[in-house]
Amino acid sequence: MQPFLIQLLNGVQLSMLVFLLAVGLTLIFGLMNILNLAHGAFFTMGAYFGLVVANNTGSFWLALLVGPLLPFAAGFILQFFVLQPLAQRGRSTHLDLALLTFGLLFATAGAVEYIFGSAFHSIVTPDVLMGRVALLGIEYPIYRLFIIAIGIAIAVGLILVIDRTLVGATLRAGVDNREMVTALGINITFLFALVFGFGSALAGFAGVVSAPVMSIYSSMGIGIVVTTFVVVVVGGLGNLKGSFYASLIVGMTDTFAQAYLPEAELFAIYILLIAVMIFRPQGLFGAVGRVA
Amino acid sequence: MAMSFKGYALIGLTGAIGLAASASVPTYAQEKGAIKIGLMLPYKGVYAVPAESIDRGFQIALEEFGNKSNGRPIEIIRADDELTPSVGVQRFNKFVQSDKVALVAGVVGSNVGIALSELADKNKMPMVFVNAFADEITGKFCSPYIARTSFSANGFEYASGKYWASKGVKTAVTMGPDYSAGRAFIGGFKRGFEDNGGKVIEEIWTPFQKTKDYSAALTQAANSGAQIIYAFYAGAEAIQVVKQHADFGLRTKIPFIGDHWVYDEALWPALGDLALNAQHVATHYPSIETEVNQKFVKAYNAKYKQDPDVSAALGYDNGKAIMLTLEKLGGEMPQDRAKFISTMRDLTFDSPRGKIKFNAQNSALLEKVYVVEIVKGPDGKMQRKPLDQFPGAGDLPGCTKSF
Amino acid sequence: MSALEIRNLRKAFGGLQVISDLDLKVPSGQRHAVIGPNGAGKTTLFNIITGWQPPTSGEILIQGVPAKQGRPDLVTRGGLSRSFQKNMLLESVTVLENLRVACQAFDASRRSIFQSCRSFTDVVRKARLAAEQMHLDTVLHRKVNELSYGQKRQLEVAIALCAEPKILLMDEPAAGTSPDERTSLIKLINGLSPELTILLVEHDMDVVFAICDIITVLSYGRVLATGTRDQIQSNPQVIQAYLGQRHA
Amino acid sequence: MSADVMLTSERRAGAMKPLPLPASRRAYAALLVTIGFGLCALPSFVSGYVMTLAVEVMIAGIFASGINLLTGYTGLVSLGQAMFLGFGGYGIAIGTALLGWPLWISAPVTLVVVAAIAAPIGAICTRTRGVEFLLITLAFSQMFYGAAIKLRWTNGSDGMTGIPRPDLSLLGMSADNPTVFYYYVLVVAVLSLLMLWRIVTSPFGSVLVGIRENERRMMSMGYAVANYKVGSFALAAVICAVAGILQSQYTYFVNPDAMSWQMSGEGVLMVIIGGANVILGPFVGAAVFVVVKQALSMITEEYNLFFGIFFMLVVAFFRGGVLGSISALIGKRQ
Repeated sequence: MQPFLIQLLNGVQLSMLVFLLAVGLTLIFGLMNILNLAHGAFFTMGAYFGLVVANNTGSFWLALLVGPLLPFAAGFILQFFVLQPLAQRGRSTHLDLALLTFGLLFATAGAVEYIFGSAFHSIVTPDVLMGRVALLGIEYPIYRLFIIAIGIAIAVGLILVIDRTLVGATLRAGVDNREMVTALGINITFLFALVFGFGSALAGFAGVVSAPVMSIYSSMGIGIVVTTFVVVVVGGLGNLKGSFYASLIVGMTDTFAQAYLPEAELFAIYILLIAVMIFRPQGLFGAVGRVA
Repeated sequence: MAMSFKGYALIGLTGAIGLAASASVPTYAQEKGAIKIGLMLPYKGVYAVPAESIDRGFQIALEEFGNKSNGRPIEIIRADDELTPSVGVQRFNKFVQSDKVALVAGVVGSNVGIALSELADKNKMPMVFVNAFADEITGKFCSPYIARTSFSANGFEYASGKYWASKGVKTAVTMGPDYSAGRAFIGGFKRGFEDNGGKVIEEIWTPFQKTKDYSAALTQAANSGAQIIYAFYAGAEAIQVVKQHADFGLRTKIPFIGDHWVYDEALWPALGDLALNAQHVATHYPSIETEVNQKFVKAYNAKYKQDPDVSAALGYDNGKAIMLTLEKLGGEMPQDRAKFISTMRDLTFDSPRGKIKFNAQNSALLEKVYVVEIVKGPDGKMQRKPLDQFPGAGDLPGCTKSF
Repeated sequence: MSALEIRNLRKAFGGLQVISDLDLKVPSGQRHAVIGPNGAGKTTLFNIITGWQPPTSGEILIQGVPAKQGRPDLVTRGGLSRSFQKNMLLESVTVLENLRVACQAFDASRRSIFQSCRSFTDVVRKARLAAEQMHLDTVLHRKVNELSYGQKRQLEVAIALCAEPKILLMDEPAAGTSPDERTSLIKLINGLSPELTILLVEHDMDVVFAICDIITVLSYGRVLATGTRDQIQSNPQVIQAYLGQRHA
Repeated sequence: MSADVMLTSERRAGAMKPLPLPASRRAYAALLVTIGFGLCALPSFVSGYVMTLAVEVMIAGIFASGINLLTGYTGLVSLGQAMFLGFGGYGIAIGTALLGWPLWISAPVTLVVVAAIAAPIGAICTRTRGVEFLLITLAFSQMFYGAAIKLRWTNGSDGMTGIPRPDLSLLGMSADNPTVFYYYVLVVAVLSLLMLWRIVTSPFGSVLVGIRENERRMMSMGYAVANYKVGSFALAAVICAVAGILQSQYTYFVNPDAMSWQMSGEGVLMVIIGGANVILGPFVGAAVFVVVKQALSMITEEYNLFFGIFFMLVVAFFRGGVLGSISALIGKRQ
């Protein structure tokens, strides 16, 4: 029984990491229907900025808090000064903006390689998160349990914010009918840029959290961004709860494929994505793809 | 009516065929100046650390010859193959066509090695691999233009399998990256281990350069019921898998046995005391008492303020073999480039790891394989202590060409 | 046998009943208009007839043949072609190319890959005829995005005609045109062959009365009245529906 | 003056400037032929390296032309075309290296198999539009990329080597000689260009352009639009597979990296740089792309950084692509 339980926990841990990354993208994708490949770039930025903070201050917690600030700024600037004006000028279609973010993804990988070189780094985990804990007859690393806890906490927090608060309501309205909300006098563009920044910060946060497990390297954002899209589409565009369940499905599929069916390891989740896009384009959990 | 577009195009085509017929075979310019050597290594990617050490060892070898071969200076042109075959091919073409190098050295990844073997053969460009341990490199893909100055996977890992079987280990589960060198190393270990009474219960493969989190694979290995995990990983992958093996508390349940790549001296800073008292096979360690080795270690320490690691020794062998061959050829690249490789094949020379001889497929053989343990030295620094010694095994058959 | 027959058509979006038990017969050759206030269900009716939207229940017969649902291309092949209220044209190609592609839809050559379009001269000839019919022969080689709005409305109808339909559905053909553009458009439509059945949706009553002889008034998805111009103008229910809302 | 859809190239609605018809079609044909002769004479007066660059440009140009048929002409932007580049390479590798068939059998069989695979995939993908189409094509290519890495029969991630170049002994030449191979690729490139030009100027091609311009109207005209989209998808796949065959012959080698989604992204970039839906656009785009990438990789280690920035600038401000902007200049001057 033990190995199955450990693989289950491994699966949940991977799911939470993917969720942290996907939830930011779900918000952005739900709001602006832009295929935002730059999300992988913000994942990388957060990790490296967290690394700088951790190396200088020696504190993991500070890296966790300060790391996501750079992606927040970058995300806000990208949306407010680049994507929004280009979209409004009407010359660039949604697809052009998607390709623009494709360029940003590689530029970030190159910039990080330029500054930090191509070595592999990691962030030292604090003593309280070191070692293992015995539960249900198995020993499991504390840090990985920490990742699971953080994922669930963020999920609950976000769903509360979106469902219960005024900001959440404005956001959901903005997604449903942007013109209407602008007509109501709410500067929706600024709010969307804020949300874009917040989504990017979440990606950066995921970068710092994943560092001890997945290590930090220049092309870390390129691989994981495709997995994130699988989660967002399976969960339903802009659907918070959906992306939580979807990240569980994707995380489990990936982990159990690695453990029990190695041949299918690299393409199991894509079969899932294609099936969902054909049979339930609005995602497994979505009403027609609206926030929460 | 003006001739339709098709008419014009047909003229263009016939013109093309005519000009093609007159094209002659390009000849390599034989200018008298520097001898240009193309050094291709994966400066980026998971094997970046070993690549750096190889480069250093290579430079030490060239400096022993004063960076000249009877009067003609040696010019090293570096290229980064990023451990990616398609990039390696592009850099190789640039070496051949644009830099007009005399020969190409280096190449760590067997995946890049396999990709270049055909190109080297077709372009008649001598290719002297520093690593690329996969057996097929000098087996199925052997060529009169390809040599390897390190050793074949079977030659090295067979001894490892034999050693652990002789230590009374009955069952093992193997782990390795899913690419040619990974399969060759684990295959070598399995032959050595099973020929001497061991049994490999399960082989676990992780996608090469794509796996960062080994928790799933390690959990399967830990529960396979085997006594040891035998793994081949190198560079950043080795750090990741050894650390996660410890994170999951498996050090007490099932030891993680590797070779001199998993516990490479260059990775000791990252591994810390996880590497302590790890026993493994190695082809070289700094305290080998031979005169050639001490001279190499002294020169390396002088230039880089640290002891050479296994990769540095391999880089040194690569450089030395090239320089000795050039010396034998009087500093002159022969018109028939295969002669450069055949001259190297007849070489035997003393290397820090022992005597180097080449077999009929231009693959260097391992005179002996050491078994070492990583212990804390008197100065508190970690070092390798020799425990045992095995003769290197031969290469697997597979080369159908004769040259 | 009537050109177009609609039998107890019903369409509901969730609870909202947009079209309820609508019956309509349009004999061939008739010029028939469908008018009604906004939200009367005109556009939905049009979309259902042309196969863009599925009906909740009911049947549509084009020349006696039930229209295949969800396949606008087969509806057109069944002889019923439509023009759009909002210009739906091939903007960055020439007027002639728009018409040539429209005529090519019914020509066996449409699937050929290895011959040039120009080699199919009868398709080009048909396209030129359609252009002449709608007075577009002077702007054949202009790109559509360089045309005036009126010319674009003419092209809308010309494209629909390329299908050599038995029934032509026109969705507010004169919408947004200037007065003289409207009169020339009306003249062109009236100049079309008498066998062609025309079903017109229009707000502008001058256009309706200039083209159509039979008018159906729709209100809240139900046929209020069908008849000649005088009958409709004197029908109390119609007056009440149009004028009554303000008093009711 | 006969109606002329052929060499006047149409633009996507609004977004780009129309390419005006040069004085007469003969001038345009003359321009093409002079380029043709220039390419033929290239090897005799240029260094070996530039020739290999030209080979890489032509192969990339054919790949981009396949994408242009789907993206430029039919208006379907896909991030998965590298999948067919890989199929072409693997098809020829399996045919010649594993099954031992001669090239003139393996190549056509590969193209037929690629079309047979592309049609059902196309039927599934073309049911979606815009961003979803981008995603589902990306998903398909990642699926085959993952499968190729795991497939032991084709050596998994190491890929296959020993793929022979065409046997030109009948013409008394060996294709291993770089100059001869350059001409072989030139001939195939010209034939692909002719084939694409034939398709685009055919009735089928005009329907594709119509679909790009306004799919709903084409449906109302009576076209079974779905079949044409699948046809365009399959034809584009075949042209990309031709590039795949040439690429694996050029390097004697193919591995899963040929199918990575970055490769598809680079293909779309070439189409945008050169100017979408123009016959020569992809080749101009490929030339600019390959030269810039090689130049950057010579100057700096971090060509990814500058390459990414270059990509963003092109997409944001350079909408018409090279040919689009040249036509804009001509447009202004006329």
